[in-house]
Amino acid sequence: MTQFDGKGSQVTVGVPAGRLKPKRVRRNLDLTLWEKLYVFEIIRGMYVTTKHFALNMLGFVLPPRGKKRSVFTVYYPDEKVVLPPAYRGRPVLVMRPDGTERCVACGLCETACPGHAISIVGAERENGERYPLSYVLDMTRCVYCGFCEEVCPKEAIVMSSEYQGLAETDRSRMRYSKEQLLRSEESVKGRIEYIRRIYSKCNY
Amino acid sequence: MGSIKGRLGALRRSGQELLDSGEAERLLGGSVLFTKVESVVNWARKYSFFLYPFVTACCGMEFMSVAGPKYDLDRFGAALPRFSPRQADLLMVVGTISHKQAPVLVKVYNQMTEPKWVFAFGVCAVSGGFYDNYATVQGIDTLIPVDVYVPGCPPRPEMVIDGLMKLQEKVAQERWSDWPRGAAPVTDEAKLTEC
Amino acid sequence: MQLLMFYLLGLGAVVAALIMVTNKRPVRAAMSLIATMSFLAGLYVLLDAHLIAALQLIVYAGAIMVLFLFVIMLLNIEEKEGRLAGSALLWQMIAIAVVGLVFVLMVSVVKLSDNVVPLGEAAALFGTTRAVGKMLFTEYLLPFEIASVLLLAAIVGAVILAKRRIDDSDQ
Amino acid sequence: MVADLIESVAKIVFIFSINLGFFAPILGWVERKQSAVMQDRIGANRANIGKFTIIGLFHPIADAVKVLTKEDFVPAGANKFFHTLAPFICLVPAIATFSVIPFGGQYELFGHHVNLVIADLDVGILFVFALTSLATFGVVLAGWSSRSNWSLLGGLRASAQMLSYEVAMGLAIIGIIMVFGTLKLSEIGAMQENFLHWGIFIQPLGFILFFTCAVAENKRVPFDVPEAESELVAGYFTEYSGLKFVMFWMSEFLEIVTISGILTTLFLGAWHIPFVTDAMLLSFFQFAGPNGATILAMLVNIATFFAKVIFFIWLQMTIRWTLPRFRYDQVMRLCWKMILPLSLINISITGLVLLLWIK
Repeated sequence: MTQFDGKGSQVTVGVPAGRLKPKRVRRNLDLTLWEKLYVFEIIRGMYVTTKHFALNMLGFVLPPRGKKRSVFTVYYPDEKVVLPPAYRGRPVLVMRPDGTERCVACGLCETACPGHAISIVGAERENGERYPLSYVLDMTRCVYCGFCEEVCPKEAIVMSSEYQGLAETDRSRMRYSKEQLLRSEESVKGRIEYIRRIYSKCNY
Repeated sequence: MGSIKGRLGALRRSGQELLDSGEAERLLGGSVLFTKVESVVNWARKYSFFLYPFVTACCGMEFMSVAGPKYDLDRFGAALPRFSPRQADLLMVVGTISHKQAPVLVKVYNQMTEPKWVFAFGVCAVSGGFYDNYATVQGIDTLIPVDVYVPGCPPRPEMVIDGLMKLQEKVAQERWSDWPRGAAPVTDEAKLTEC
Repeated sequence: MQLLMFYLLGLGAVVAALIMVTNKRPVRAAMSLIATMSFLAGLYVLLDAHLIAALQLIVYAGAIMVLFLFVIMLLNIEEKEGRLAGSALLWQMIAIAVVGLVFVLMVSVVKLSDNVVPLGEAAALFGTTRAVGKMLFTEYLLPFEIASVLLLAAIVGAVILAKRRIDDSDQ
Repeated sequence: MVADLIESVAKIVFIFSINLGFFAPILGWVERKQSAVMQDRIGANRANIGKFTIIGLFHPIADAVKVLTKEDFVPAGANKFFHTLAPFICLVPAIATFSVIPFGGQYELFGHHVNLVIADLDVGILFVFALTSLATFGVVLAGWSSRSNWSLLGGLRASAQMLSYEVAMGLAIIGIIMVFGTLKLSEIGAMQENFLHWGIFIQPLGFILFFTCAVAENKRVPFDVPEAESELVAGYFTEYSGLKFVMFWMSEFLEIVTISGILTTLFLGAWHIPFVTDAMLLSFFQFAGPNGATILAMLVNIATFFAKVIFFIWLQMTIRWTLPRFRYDQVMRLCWKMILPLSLINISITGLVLLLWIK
């Protein structure tokens, strides 16, 4: 299991897969005499927890060299996990360099959305190009399934890795307008590359 | 003796009226001491949520993940699940609430002692999510007052912590007059089950 | 100081006992009985009989009264009107009078025999665990053992009563 | 006379302040933080005043203030008098029990005899049992007066469990009482000056049995069937909120301290440091003059005693976060079919050994 710390470097957590040994499972449910005595098995269990306790206390007081601490809790607001591009975060609209959206208001995402979270009102520019007059994403219904991204012919809506600041104390504030959804192409580049790769591989 | 009891009752009623009408707030609100006490109490409340996990669906897994070692909800002082609503402060509605379950949820909310807060965890609790059908309550705020909405299906642990911090900010700004909140607005059980 | 404590504890015991007798609600009566036991334990402490006081609390207030409460709660006894009325009250009064008379007689008989109040060396040890234990296992060994046989009989009886009868008619 | 009064007042104030002022609030924090450390977590650490968080020590304060301002609830149809009385009945024995536990030896100070125990009762350990048996009523009444099925079931379970384990607990320590030949806790403590005479070496089986019974008597995990969340919501205090609920909690924590104190006194050499006799301590502090040496030795003894108490608290917390809950029939079977016969065997063996060898 790998985890990304705040600076983007990769830290391995837990036992590497190669070193994991399958445990022999005893199918016989009857207790042996040793287990029926309870006391020794209880002491064995207490040994495990005490080992964790002692090592973690050591980790707090004398952290091992080169590592910050032995406890892998993420101090969330101060320290953030960097997510891999495969993670589906909040859907965003991709913005062209000139500030307009890529979306052509075809309505495919609106149709594909299982939660009916997207509602688009399309319009036409003077040059005959279609664009969404309003593009409302109801975050109270969005389930981060990624169907909209998958179905979009223009790579206009992608799942970003954003997950912060989505909680609200008021439900009406969770309807995101086009302006709130627009993100520059640069910021979602990783995801776009990823979907190109993965969708071609999976023969979509 | 009876008259004394009656008088005491009248006094208490008038005091309650004073509190309810916000008159007490106006009289006391300006005083420095009162606001100080208020802020101390709010500080205590925001770091001491006893949860009531009303877990009905898959979001429960994510609830376990946020309460577990990696994200550790206990850091915010909110890791003491009390399964008796009398002792809980924060009702965490985790998962889909069907109309069959709505009366139970309302009952649990009404059983909680003041002050109490409600946390809508995941899209199903927030708005019904993609269960846009006859069986599912379209957002628990149609039943009980909700303080924080956390979207996501299920929400990432970070979103839940975000929501909890939003709630802490909200609690820090509360006034005495916000309490008691009283029973849920929907109390008619027939009404709960029919729609 | 001791006198004051005695009067307080005695008053408490009497009041609690009265509440116990007059209250119609079973749980309240049981709770007042517990209070009476506790006050009595206090009185024993005043008499320097710490062992007896502790045993009073453990055995009577602790074990037996919990069982009483248990039964009351499990059976969920309703608050009924007093069953005794009219002429029964007279009988009650007579019974109380007779019991009181017997008690007074007993006390006077015991008082007349001089050796109740321990003197000299015995007084220093009075009420200690050692003294009580010695008395129990030397002078009063026979009554002690007979009491244990009685308890054994009670236990056997309880087991027999509680045991499910396995015979043909049961199936 | 005045010196006596000062002495007893000082002792009472000391025990009260260390129990109610230190152990009761800090144990809530210890329980959370220790569980966190054992589970590779951080635990409560974000409550702050200004920039200070001091490893989450503000959290118990926050809990206390919040609980004080929480609505005090009495269910409709409940017996209000007993509902209010029950937590007090639970709390008072928990506080009072520590008065018979010696937290230090006996000293000659400024020509005055100082005995570091509030009430040096002749029946010491029996007094503890008497008070714990009274604590049962708090639980039973809490269960009954709430007029809730969960509460009633929890109360019944708790009372049955506490009654059963009290019997087993009483029998488990008879061995050690036979060895030391006294019920007085201060004498038992004084007899363990020699490291090899500690109760745990003389009565290892008695120690395990008594420890088990004590944890069960306190209704802690793994014996917390009366308040089992998965079965009985919160057991006998389901209908309690706010301060009254916390009183049950506090009595539980204080009982942990009391159990640790009794275990220390009976089995772990009370206030004695291993291989260090009182005379050695006194001669070590000779430089401070006779009275100064006594005071220093006294402080060392008190510190030793409380260090042992803290060790036992830690042990109980570790057990609490290690073991899963027993089923109810298992709890009862463990008591009547395992602990009771074992303690009887322990008593007979102790009696035989005393009669044949030691005599």
